[in-house]
Amino acid sequence: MEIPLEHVIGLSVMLFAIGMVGALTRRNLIVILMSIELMLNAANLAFVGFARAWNSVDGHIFVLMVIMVAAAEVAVGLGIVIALFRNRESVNVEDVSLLRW
Amino acid sequence: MSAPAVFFYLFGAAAVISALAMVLNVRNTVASAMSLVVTMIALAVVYVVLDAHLVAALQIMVYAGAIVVVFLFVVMLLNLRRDAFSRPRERLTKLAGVVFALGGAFAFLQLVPKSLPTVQAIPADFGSYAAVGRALYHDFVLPFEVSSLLLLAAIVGAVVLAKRRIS
Amino acid sequence: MEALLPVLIKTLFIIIVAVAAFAPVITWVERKQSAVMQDRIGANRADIAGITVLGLLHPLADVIKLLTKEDVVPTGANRALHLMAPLIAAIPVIASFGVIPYGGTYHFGDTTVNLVVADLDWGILYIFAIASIATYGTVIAGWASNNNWSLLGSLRASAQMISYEVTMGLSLVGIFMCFQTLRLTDMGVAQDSTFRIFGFLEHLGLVDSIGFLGHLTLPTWGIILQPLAFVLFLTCVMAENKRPPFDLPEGESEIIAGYFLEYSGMRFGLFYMSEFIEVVVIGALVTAIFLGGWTIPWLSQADIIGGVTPIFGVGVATGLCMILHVLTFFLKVIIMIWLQMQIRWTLPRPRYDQVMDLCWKVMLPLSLLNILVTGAVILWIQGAKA
Amino acid sequence: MVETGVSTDLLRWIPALPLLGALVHGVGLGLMRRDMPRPLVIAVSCGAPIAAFVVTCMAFAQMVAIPGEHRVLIDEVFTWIGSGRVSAEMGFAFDPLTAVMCLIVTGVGSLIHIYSIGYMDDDHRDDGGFQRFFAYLNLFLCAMLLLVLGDNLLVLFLGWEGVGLCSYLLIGFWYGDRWNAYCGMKAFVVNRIGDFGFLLGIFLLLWSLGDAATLNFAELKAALPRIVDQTVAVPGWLPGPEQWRLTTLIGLCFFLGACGKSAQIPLYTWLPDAMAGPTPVSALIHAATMVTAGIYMVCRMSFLYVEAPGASAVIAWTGAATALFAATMAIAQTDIKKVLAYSTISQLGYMFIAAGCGAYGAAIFHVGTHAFFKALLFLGSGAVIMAMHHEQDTDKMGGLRRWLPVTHAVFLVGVLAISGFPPFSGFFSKDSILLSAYTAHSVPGHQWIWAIGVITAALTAFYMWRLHFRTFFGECRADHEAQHHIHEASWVVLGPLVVLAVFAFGSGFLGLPQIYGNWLGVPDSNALANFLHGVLPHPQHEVAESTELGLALLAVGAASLGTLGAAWMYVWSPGVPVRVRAALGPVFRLVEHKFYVDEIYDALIVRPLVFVSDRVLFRVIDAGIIDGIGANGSASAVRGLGAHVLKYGQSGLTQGYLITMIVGALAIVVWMLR
Repeated sequence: MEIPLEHVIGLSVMLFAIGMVGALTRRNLIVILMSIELMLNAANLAFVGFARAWNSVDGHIFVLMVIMVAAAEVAVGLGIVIALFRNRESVNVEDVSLLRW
Repeated sequence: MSAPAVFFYLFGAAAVISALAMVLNVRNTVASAMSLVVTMIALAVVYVVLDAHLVAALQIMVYAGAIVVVFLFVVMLLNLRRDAFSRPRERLTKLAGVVFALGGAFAFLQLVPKSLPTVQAIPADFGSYAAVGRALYHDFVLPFEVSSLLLLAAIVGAVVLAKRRIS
Repeated sequence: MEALLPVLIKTLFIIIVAVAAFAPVITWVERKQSAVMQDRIGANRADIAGITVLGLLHPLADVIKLLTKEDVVPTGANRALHLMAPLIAAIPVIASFGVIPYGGTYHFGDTTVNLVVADLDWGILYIFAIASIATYGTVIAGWASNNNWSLLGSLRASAQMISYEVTMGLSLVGIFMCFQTLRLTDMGVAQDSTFRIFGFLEHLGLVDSIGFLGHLTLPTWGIILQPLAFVLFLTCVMAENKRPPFDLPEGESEIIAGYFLEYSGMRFGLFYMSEFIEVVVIGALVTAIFLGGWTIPWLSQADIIGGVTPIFGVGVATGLCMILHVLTFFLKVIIMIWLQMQIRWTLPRPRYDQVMDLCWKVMLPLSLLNILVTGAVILWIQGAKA
Repeated sequence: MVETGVSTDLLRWIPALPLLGALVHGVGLGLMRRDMPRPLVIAVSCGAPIAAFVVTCMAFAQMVAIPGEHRVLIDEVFTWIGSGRVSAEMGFAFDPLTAVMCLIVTGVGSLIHIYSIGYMDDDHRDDGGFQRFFAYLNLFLCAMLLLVLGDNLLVLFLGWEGVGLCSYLLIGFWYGDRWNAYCGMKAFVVNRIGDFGFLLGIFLLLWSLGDAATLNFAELKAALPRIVDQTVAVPGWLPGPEQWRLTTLIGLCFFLGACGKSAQIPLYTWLPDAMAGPTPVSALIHAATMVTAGIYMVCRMSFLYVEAPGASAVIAWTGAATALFAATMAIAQTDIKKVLAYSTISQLGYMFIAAGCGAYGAAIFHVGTHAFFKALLFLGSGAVIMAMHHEQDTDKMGGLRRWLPVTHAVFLVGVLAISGFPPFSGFFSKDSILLSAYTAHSVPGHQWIWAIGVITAALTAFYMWRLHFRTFFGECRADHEAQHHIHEASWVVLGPLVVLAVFAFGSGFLGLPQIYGNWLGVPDSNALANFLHGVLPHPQHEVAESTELGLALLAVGAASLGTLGAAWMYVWSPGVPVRVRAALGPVFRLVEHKFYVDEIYDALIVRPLVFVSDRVLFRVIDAGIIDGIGANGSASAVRGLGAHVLKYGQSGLTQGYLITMIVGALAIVVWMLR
């Protein structure tokens, strides 16, 4: 293993930051969801990196759990997007502000 | 530099570039999704380099093979040809988002490396389906079982949300 | 890096045999077989200087025709994705050959030869992963064409493919439990033996001795240990391939040609070829998992080498064995291809909802039941052993 | 365990059987929402105490078979509370003291259960009254048995509270009348005051024992020498020296509990009102068993009181005061059950005299004989009340012996017994108490206590005979219609009466003093005292036979005096009472109104308490501060905050929320990396 953990975590942080920028700045709900997936992936990468560094497969278990949560999140999230689109003809996150004061 | 390292940096860079492409492509949602797929696959290669074979396979199977396909499916179902929104958005939020994300990342990269452990030696079967499975079905069997409940709830929720109400 | 050369040789071999040789021939086989089944003559026109060779020159003519046709990109289409889609469809299919063994492991003195490009520990997971990537080809193709029929085809394809992937994975769990491995070469080795049909009577202590019945044996092939899994898996991979009777994404009578409606020339050819290559892949995969792979029933590798060595020496014996195995493997693949052709030309295309119902309401429960029963039987046998 | 006994699984069944009966009834009523058929109710509810009685007899036989001084059966069921140094077992011990109590409780209890079948027969309310009554009665029996069987203070306390609860439930059994419900509440609240003292005693004991803290009686007994010499400083307004012996303080705390449960001054006021319950309840709970729990407890803790002479003196004097005071009040009562209630208080006073004078055996002896004759009197009065169609006022009775010969006969036995005529049981038990008071040199003024006892004996004879004459002799004062319906009760009612009458007559011979035994040629005639010898401390002093005989003669003379007075006033010259009443005037009114004690309590304690509770605790603290500022105030503060300030955080911008979340997460990360 010649790849230092710093580089793995660095890559993870970069991906996470990119995902966060996407989640914070894009208006398309679907893209926001994809950005969140990207953030989850960044977390997974960190888990895998740490698992490798500490010689423990627990990190891999966590990744499996995260993947599972991501699948559930996408199922529900996209269900919401479809319901939203059906009601408002839009997937623009700024159109969803009905509960604004 | 050895082959694994080459793969790591090559596909790490690919992941970053495709992630940027996903976020910065404001015209085409499908292209964003395809960029995300590329990120996923690149990450899968990185996982292989990091000896996480099972995770790599599942990464492609679940993320690339199912999750992003569902994204694409929804985009097509809603027939979102152009990702063009008329109203100008709140610029402050946008700015704050970029600042926080990049500032946080920068701070993290400054702070984290100081406290990282050194990489240990690993057994030959590290990350194989056998090793992960052993952990999953022995030590983590309860979380594993409970996660099935979460998935069930997600299935029911998705069906209820997306089902057309028949009046 | 010293291992690179054998890998290259093996890769070239499989590509030449499976992609370059098998696939074109299969197009001819399909025409001829359908003709036979429908009481026609079939392709017989293409000739070089009057020699038709039973129409075997047709694939050649097709290739030339496709290569010379205009490559149309429709107005309003997403050009990059449109051009990329056929490649995304074709490459994973070809990459699947990487882990499929077409022969066992042979020892020539110090040199060890194993006839598989990449002997991955998680070989079947690799196949699953690759198969899930292939979905993008069709999905992107339909989207990028900017055509409603194509889009409908894509929608159908994506839903159908991810649905059948679930059952495909679950149907093989019983096999994993039987062979206790995900490595395809290990599965081949595991199938290179026999079991006594009535041995379980003795094993479970139901009778003291089974007498002459003990001579009745069967090969430990997947299809014999897991017949239901075989049916489920074959159905699923054929549905993945989107050939009739699962050709809903094309559905000529409903949505013209579905996702590749707007393709022409060699890009259309790539879609077309990838289907036929996948037929070969399916044949090879089913052979490797269910039909004993390269093994010869009732004649294990040790038997062959042991039997021939006294006459020709160990080197020749091993080589002979290797050649026999490779031939056996491809013979089985050919049988499986023939079976797929039979199915393709026998069954009509069902309605789309029927296809989805078959997956979610019939095959998925059956695959789960198969896992349950397999697990119960294995536990029972282990309990009897203990 | 300090003192090990013979282990057995038998004891747990004694309280368990009545509990089972109560559960069957309760679950039947609660779940099925309808009455079970009466024969089934009767079978279950009467079967339970009879079975418990049989088990008790078996345990008794088993215990008697044990050789040696310390005869005790032990049944540790499970560890109820295990908390560091102190642990409380759900454990039972069966020694001679418990045996006597257990036999009384299950024996008299069984008879009263049978009697209740007849007494409650006309209860046809639609709230499952009949079954409910027996459920309560069985539950009471279970609690009472826990009380006497428990081998530690906590189980005893559990039974103590359990009998209090059942008493409350049964006093207010006919809750349709608000007065009955009020009486139940009064009994409960007054008992709580006593329980407070009891709990203080337990805590003091636990605290003072330190490392040796325990609740088990045997262990307490062994550990007691550790604290015998300790003293505590007490507030200056308390009488006596500035430093009290710790044992005295603890003993007084326990005695406060006993005061509440056994209706002694100052906490006796609940018992007369407890007569609002059905008569079998009065007989079982408020005469025979529950009210003697205080005596039992003092006897159980006798090892402590031996070391607390101050507390013992207080007990003796309280008992004497109560005996006299209650007897005077009983004189002027016309309600048949009220007379018996005050009589009970007075007799309990006798028992405390004995306990205070160190004659614990005599106290338990009187508990036993009193259980029989007082149960007999109550049940007899119940038979009268049934005959008179729930008329309890003796002003409307008279001459009943004509219609109720059997009842009259058994009632007469009871009156003779309580008046202390030889050879009825009351004579022997009362006599031994008076003897103990006479000889108890450790109690200051013990002669005066003896004198009070003799006067009370005369008063007792007077009011009991008064009651008897007014009920069974003379002309019937009920109206003609009512007279027409007077009839003797069924044998379900009379049977238990006859059995009790036999015991009321004969139970005294169980504790026959040796001097009479010598006459009859019986060696060791005082069987009860010998039986209890190993458990209870006993007075050492000897008196001359002549003194003993003289004292007995004096007591009998006093009783005869009272009897003759009653006969003179109510049989021979019926005009005398009116003249006496006129002559005494205000004094008589004072007695008739029970010395206005209830009114004084009401004015001094209840009203101020109610005032403080209502005006200060309820209106100011509860409604004003807790509800107003606490609950409603915080709610309206949150609402106002949300309506005017926090709502602007609800921007409707999903990504704004996301930023907030990220800022929070970053803050946490920074704080952790700090």
